[in-house]
Amino acid sequence: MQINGEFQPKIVAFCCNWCSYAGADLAGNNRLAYPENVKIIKVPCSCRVNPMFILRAFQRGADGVILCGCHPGDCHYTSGNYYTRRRMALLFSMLNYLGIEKERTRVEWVSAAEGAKFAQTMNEFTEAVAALGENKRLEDLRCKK
Amino acid sequence: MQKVTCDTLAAKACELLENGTVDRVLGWKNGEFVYDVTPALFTTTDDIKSEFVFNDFCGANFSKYLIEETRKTESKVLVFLKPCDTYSFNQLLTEHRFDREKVYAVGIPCEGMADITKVKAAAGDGITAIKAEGENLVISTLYDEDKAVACADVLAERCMVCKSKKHVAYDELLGEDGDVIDSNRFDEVEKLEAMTEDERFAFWQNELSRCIRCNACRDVCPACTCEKCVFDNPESSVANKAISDSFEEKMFHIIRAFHVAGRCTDCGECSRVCPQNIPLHLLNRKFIKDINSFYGEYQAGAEAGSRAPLVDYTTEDIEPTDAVLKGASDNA
Amino acid sequence: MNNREETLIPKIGVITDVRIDTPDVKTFRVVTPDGKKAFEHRPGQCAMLSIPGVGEAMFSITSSPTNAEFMEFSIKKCGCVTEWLHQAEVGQQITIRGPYGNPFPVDDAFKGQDLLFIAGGIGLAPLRSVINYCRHYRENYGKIDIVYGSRSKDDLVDYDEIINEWVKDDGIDVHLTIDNEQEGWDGHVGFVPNYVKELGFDTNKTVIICGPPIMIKFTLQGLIEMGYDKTQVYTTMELRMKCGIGKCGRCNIGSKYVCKDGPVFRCDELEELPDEY
Amino acid sequence: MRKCSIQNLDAVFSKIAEEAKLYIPQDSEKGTDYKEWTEGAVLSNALNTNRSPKDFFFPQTENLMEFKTSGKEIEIIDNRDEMEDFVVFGVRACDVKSFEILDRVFLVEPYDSYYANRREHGVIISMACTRPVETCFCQTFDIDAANPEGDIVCHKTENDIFFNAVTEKGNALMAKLEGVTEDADSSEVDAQIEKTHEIMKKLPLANLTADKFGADKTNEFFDAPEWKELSQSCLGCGTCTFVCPTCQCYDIKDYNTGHGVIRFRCWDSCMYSDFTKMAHGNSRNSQLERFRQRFMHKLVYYPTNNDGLFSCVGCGRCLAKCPISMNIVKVMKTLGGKDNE
Repeated sequence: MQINGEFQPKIVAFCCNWCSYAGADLAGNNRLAYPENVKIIKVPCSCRVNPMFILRAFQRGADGVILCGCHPGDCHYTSGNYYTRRRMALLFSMLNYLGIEKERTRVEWVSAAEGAKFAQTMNEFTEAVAALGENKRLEDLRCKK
Repeated sequence: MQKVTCDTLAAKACELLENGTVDRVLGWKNGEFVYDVTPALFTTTDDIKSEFVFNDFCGANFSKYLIEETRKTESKVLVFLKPCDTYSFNQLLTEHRFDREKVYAVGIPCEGMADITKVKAAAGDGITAIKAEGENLVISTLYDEDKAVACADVLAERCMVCKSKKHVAYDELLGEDGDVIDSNRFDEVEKLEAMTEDERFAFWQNELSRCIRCNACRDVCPACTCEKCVFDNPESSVANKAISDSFEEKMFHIIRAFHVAGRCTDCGECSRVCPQNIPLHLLNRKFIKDINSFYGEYQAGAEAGSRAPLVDYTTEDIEPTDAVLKGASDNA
Repeated sequence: MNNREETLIPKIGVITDVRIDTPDVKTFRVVTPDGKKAFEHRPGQCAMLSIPGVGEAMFSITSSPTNAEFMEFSIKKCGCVTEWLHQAEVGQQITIRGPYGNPFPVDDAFKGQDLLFIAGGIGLAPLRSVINYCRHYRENYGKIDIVYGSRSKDDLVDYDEIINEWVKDDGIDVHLTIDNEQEGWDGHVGFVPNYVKELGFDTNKTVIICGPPIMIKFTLQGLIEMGYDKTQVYTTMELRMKCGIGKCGRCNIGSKYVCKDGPVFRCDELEELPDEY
Repeated sequence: MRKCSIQNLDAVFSKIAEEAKLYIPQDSEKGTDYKEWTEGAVLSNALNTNRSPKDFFFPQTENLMEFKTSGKEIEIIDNRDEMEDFVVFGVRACDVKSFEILDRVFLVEPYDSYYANRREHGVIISMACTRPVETCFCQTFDIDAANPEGDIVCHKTENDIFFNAVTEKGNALMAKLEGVTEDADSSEVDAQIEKTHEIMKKLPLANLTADKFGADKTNEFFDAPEWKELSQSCLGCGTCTFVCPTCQCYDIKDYNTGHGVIRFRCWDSCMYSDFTKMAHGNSRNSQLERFRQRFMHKLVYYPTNNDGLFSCVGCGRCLAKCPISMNIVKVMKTLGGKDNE
């Protein structure tokens, strides 16, 4: 997406309901700014995120996808994020193997108390994706306007 | 050239049919041209004597057929398993996909199967006969003199990097058991990892863009045993019959490989059956290699009942960000 | 030649009325945006309706061709397209293309004949257009009998029209039945095939059957026992369709395409086809 | 008849490419496929391309129309793009025949204008075979590999390529190639045809006949017990249907792009379990029924509806590509009885 001639990446952030979404809330409450490019999708647990969700996000125009969950050991459901960690490690490694820039995908553990970390993570991630430019490698041309 | 002969297998099949151990046999049936061997179910010794075949083109892995076969009756079915097939067999057992009691598994040694594409490239068009003689295949064609081609030169890719001559499951073994081999099957994966992102992208774009979505890779895969695949389920929102955008082909192949990650035994059937010659095994092997490197050596199917890496975890697992770096730079 | 005329490209239709027939059947009235009929059809023919993004499906046109103003479709909720339609409100646009398939031979084989319509449940939908056509050209046909059954009184499609119009017509006998006893129902109770036998019709009639396959099977058996010949019995089929024009390759029974060579078949023709429906 | 030397073939290609997009079969590590001709592209000698040329007229996916919706309203947008002239060079006799088989489906009323337009805009330059292989059985269906049909028919000899324009479209294109071709007599071509005919007699499948099959044989074969054995190891994949030049079943699907709906058509396979699935049942529940449908269609149903013409051209792609090596030849031999050996 170009706004005033400047590339504005679209970022999809999957946030777990218990920690990271609350972290995003806290960031808001504390007036910590993070880019409006970030679209948050709340999930019950980071482990709910099927690899297809990540691909779908890219297909529908995301330039970067970030997945946020509770810190390992703190999962509301005891072990969900441990599975997430394995799945995403393999998926992201595979995406990179297929030539998808590794900076476009990320997993970050953000607790409900880490509003500042949430904002900072989103700022950094958005910046990194912005530097890469538009997602051309996992795009669906039919979805382009 | 296979060490175990067709006659030995056929005799074993007849013996087990006759003594009532089994009432049907999953085996290979001869075709029109030596190399077009079809998996078939034999129920009589007459059929076995006239149509059973075992040669250098019997690549098909029967493990998956056992799912349906063991549902049919209470009696036993005989299945011949090459070493690599036994891994799929074990993996299916681990996942409770068939009833072990209804199968009589005979392990057979395998010297590697030939790839007909390579045979054709080496011997020329119009193959009329292929005979195994010692270490060679002697090939007759419509247009040239008979040609002897070394079996080793026309081995299927998966057999060139064979990971094991050892049978990990059987009721009875014909011939001698072999060993797990320290193969270099990850070389190709490493070559890709050493490339730049751009080069990798170009490589896969070229490969995957040829996909015609025939689903043969999925349908033949002994790890793909869902009763209804997500790609066939209109409710899944990813059901798609054809590649209508280049995104779709990547989506299909990433998800296909991901769904069998940690369960794929690297039997190589996906690449064997691909009508477009896409090296699909390079996707599966990447997952296997990553799993080995991130979570420790794991061979799906080596041990029945083992816990697959994606349904397991440790509290100290590698972080995804580090994993991506490790996956890409391991050997760069 | 750069031809842009394409049968696969539909017309826009507007739903101008939604009638709730039974708990799972609604009847939709459809016209073009300028208030006309989308196209002319013959009794028994079908149309492809679709909602972009949801899918396309084939439905029999339930209104009679003699209705010059609009078309009607009685649709039972059973898949994604029908579910979506059931949520649609008046004014909703859909797409429509057709007409497809062959009609009932109302102007040849049926002419001058006594007609016996036998329907079960939503099976009345395709017959309604024939019945109303025959009512319109009443002088062309002999006596008309209609046997119609459903699970319960609430599941009788077009009940109002049956009670208020059909039963009042001269020379039309309507025989209704429901599967089980129900409060407020003093009519016949029992399955259609048995009811047909109980009624015991003369064997000189032309029969038109539509309903669940099991009903058709037993009714047909009963008719044969009563002395009917298969050449006297017509039915209409339904199979999965995508194109409606005999090209997409899925609705065939043997070499016949239901969308093109059917959906109306005479039972002796049907018998010649392989048993795959 | 005109000819040009093989060295000068590029001049012919370049001339054709001035008129329209030109596709020629080209080799790669992964086999042979039709690709657009560009300077320096080399014509393949292969018999079969991986994908059949049916793609040119009936692509695997094509957009039929688009919808824009707002509130309760729908707008239909016809944005088709099949109006471009193109030339396909090097189509083999079997594949040329497949177009006639497709025509009889798509060009009968109500005809399919997408297909019709592509057919109208495409010129087919065929290439006679000289080295048929073991999987070839076009003769079974009375197709002459040595003398194909097409708009322009080509014969490649050791040094030259001979051109024979046979249709109006072919003549029009040939006229434009006058400068790069010269007049030729047919003796060399005739000799070559004869030679190829001799080879064809020696092919392993030379004696395969389809005489037992054909129009109105449904009841003879439908309930044959052999279907069970033939279909038992079928994976239910779509390889045979998708590599087949005559398989034409399709699906129509909608895709929501987020800013509209694309209605597209794509190849479908009667081998797939959901092919005939409806909300309330499936008329072909088992793989046996689906397997039977495919071969009955090719050998019986299609001939019944098309004056006895079979819907198979003997190209041999399914023989080479089926994951389990089950194919129409084995079906014909099994059902056709022993005298078909």
